[in-house]
Amino acid sequence: MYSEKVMDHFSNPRNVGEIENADAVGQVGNAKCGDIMKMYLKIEGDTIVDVKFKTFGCGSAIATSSMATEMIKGKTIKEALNLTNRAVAEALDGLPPVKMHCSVLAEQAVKAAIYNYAKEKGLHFEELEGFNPDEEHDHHDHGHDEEDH
Amino acid sequence: MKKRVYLDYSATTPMKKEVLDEMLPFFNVQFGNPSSIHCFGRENKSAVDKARSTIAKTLNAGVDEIFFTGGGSEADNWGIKGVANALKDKGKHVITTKVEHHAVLHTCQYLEKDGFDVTYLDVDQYGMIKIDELKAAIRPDTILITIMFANNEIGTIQPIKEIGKIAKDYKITFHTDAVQAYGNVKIDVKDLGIDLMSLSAHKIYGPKGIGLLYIKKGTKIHPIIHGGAQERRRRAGTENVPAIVGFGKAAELAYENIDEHVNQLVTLRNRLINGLQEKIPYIHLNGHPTKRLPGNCNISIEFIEGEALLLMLDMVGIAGSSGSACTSGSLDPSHVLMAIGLTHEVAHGSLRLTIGDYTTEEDVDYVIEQLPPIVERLRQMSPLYEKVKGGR
Amino acid sequence: MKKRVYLDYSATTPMKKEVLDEMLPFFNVQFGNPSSIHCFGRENKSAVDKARSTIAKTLNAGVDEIFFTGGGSEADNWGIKGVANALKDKGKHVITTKVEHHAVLHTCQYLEKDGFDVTYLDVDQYGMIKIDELKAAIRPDTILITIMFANNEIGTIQPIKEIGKIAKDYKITFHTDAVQAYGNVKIDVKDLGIDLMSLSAHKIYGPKGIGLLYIKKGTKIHPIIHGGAQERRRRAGTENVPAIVGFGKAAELAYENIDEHVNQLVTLRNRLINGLQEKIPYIHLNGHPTKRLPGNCNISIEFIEGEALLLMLDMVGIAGSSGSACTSGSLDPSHVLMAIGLTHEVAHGSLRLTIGDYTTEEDVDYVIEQLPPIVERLRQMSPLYEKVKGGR
Ligand SMILES: Cc1ncc(COP(=O)(O)O)c(C=O)c1O
Ligand SMILES: Cc1ncc(COP(=O)(O)O)c(C=O)c1O
Ligand code: FES
Ligand code: FES
Repeated sequence: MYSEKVMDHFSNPRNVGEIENADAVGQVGNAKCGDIMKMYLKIEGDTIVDVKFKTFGCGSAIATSSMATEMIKGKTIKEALNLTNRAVAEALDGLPPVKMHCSVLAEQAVKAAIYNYAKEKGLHFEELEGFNPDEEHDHHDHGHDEEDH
Repeated sequence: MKKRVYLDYSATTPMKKEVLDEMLPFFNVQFGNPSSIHCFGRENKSAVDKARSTIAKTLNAGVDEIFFTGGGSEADNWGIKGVANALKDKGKHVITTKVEHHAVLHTCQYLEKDGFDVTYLDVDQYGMIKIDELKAAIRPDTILITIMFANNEIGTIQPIKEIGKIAKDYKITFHTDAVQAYGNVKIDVKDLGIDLMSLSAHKIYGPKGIGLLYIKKGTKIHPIIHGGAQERRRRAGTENVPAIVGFGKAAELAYENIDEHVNQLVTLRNRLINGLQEKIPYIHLNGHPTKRLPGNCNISIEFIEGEALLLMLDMVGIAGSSGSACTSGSLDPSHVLMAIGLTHEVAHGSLRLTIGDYTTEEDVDYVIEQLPPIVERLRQMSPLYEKVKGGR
Repeated sequence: MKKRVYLDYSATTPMKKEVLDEMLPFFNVQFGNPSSIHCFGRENKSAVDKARSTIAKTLNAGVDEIFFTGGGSEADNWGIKGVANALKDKGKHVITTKVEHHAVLHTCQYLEKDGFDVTYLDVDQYGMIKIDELKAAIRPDTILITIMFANNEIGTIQPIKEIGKIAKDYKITFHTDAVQAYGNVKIDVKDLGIDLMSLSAHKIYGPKGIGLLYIKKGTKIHPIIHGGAQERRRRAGTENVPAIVGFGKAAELAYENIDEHVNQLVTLRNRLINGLQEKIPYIHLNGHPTKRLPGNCNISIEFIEGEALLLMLDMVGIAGSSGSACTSGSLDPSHVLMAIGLTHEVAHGSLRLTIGDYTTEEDVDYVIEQLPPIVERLRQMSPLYEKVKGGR
């Protein structure tokens, strides 16, 4: 069902845990399946120097959290904001269609953390325009029923 | 080889060797079509008759009340749609429950689209219907009550005899999905007042792709598979002789020492439940404490998610199942766990381990040893767990 | 042992050894439910996928266009009722023929009770539909054309490609029952313009109780077995893994040397037909002389009755079938033989001998030797025969 990479990140997730005195914390929930992801960032200047996550969710949710943390660690805030769920899924050698929505959690959790950070610091990122951390995201593809429903 | 512990007997069972042995000649030696007049056919007809009579005996049913189908789902669809179509001029109201198997639930939903009215009864925290609510739901146009014998997820056994009595009093046809109960509970259709009952062979160490509908003599029902004159004109299609023979053998084996089978399952299951409850905090058993299937252990493990848990169990060779949305492809957590009042999060963390005839004490102990550290690991990853550790 | 010659391959076939060998591990070793997440399930999912893809290739279909069912009859019922229910708001007219298998015919009759209008096309003396009559039957409210690929009694092969083209021109869904054609005719669903097609494994040396419906992508159709999410939510029920695997193997074997298989069958069949025609007066071949299934020999033997003939053949170990009323339990002679214009008496005396992969020249010669004296004996008993002997 899952690629080897997904299974690797699932069974040995990178960056699990919390950061005490994190500069940014974001938590999002998945409207579709009720799962939850929480992201902690340590930020110096405009660089994300450390990142940790906690996830209540399926194998795919755990693996995408893990991969997303790896992909933004050491990157600038702007780079992190440009991380898409598709990029995370691709880095994992793909996800089953029904599981694509899980990767959305990872993208949203990163955005939510930076959103909170920006609000606190009075910063503005154009990438966050229209982003609402409390909105339950629902617009990504998942496996579709056949035509007859 | 890596240790492999199968604890998903409610999903399907391995076929018993005796069952396979009984089936083998019918694949390529005695392979004729039982409807044929020649000896290749005739000898098969008697094999089918024998299986039918073996099964009928286990149910205290007549041989002419057993109709083979392509599985439990077909039997459920047939029982429900067949009665609905036969009686729609009399009324269009059907009563069922919120905890039925999808084969019943989705069939009822399809009937709704077709102009029928369906009442879905609530259940209590143990998954039991309330007899009063059933009575209150009955209307003059109620034509069918379909309530499962035993639940496939949480194992709860419904008060079938009471339901049968009410159905009889009100002259309403009563169908029950006994796919999980068969082989694990003694069933006397006459005593219980059942008009229609669905069974499936692959849950009792028989072949897949074969089930049956018990139809009490005189019950009004239309076919759903039209065609040839098989099954006394009620279910068309060349008889699946090897599978029918296998079903018969499996039924015989299941009932020849059912008390022993039940005792063994209950003992192992209780060992499992107690062992897990001792070692893991924040878990609780779903389903009824005593009125439950002998092999069923369904526990909610708070703060974690079922699919992740199953994947980790799979890595250590343990096969179970879960009511989590994430495993079902449907994204909604189990309707059964929601119906017994669990929250989304708790329903997510449910684990069903079902014990069967090949389960050993060692298997159970292996699970009791392997599960706690896995749970702990997942809880350490869970944002829900933090609060508890801090708060409580 | 007494000689036994099986010439009823159109009724059912013995399973090939390779097919059984392929199935065996799935009964009790790799027995998991393919919908499960654990390894017992996952390894089965890929076995099912492989079979699906093997079969899809033999049809030039996509893997996502193959949906397994509990047999050919279920596939016919699904194809017809599923489309009728999905399109009933568009129209309620269905076109079929007078020579369909009962699984199609009785399903259409059931639709009629449900308010649909069905046209049953006539056929000519060879059992062929007339394309003009098909065109003339089409109405603005026609939603479905269901015409069989090859007839199970007389072997006639319909002009499927022409029908497919007409259906496409008029934007009408086209279903064909290819249960008898599969394995005996090359079928390219794309080239032939087929939207829906029913197949059954037990006619091609595969297991009983498994069939499939090919559903062209985009075709509107409702399920008829509701429930779990199997077969991409279109056909509920735990997948019959061993049978699916067996179906896949049988399909592979059928198509890997189909030309050879067809040649062998045609040669033996012609030997049989010619041999019988030489030795027995007053007989004639039913069905089309050339556009017919390779293994089909259906002859009418005047002045005698089919059941009596079959019983006598059975005594000398020959298994065949007949269109006689007396064998069917229905007391009406074969609707197919009536449709091609035979009289009641002649239809009664029809004999279907169908040849398959295990038929030998010796078997054929044995029939050519045994049948004439049996026919003569029965004719001597027949009041119809007297007149002929006197008159002609
Ligand atoms: C043309 C045709 N259609 C349908 C069927 C039904 O198939 P099954 O016996 O698998 O239900 C048969 C065989 O019995 C057949 O010959
Ligand atoms: C309670 C119940 N009903 C119906 C079914 C469906 O049976 P089958 O898989 O034979 O179609 C199952 C099992 O899947 C079940 O557990
Ligand atoms: S997070 Fe629930 S399905 Fe992946
Ligand atoms: S004469 Fe007996 S059934 Fe035809």
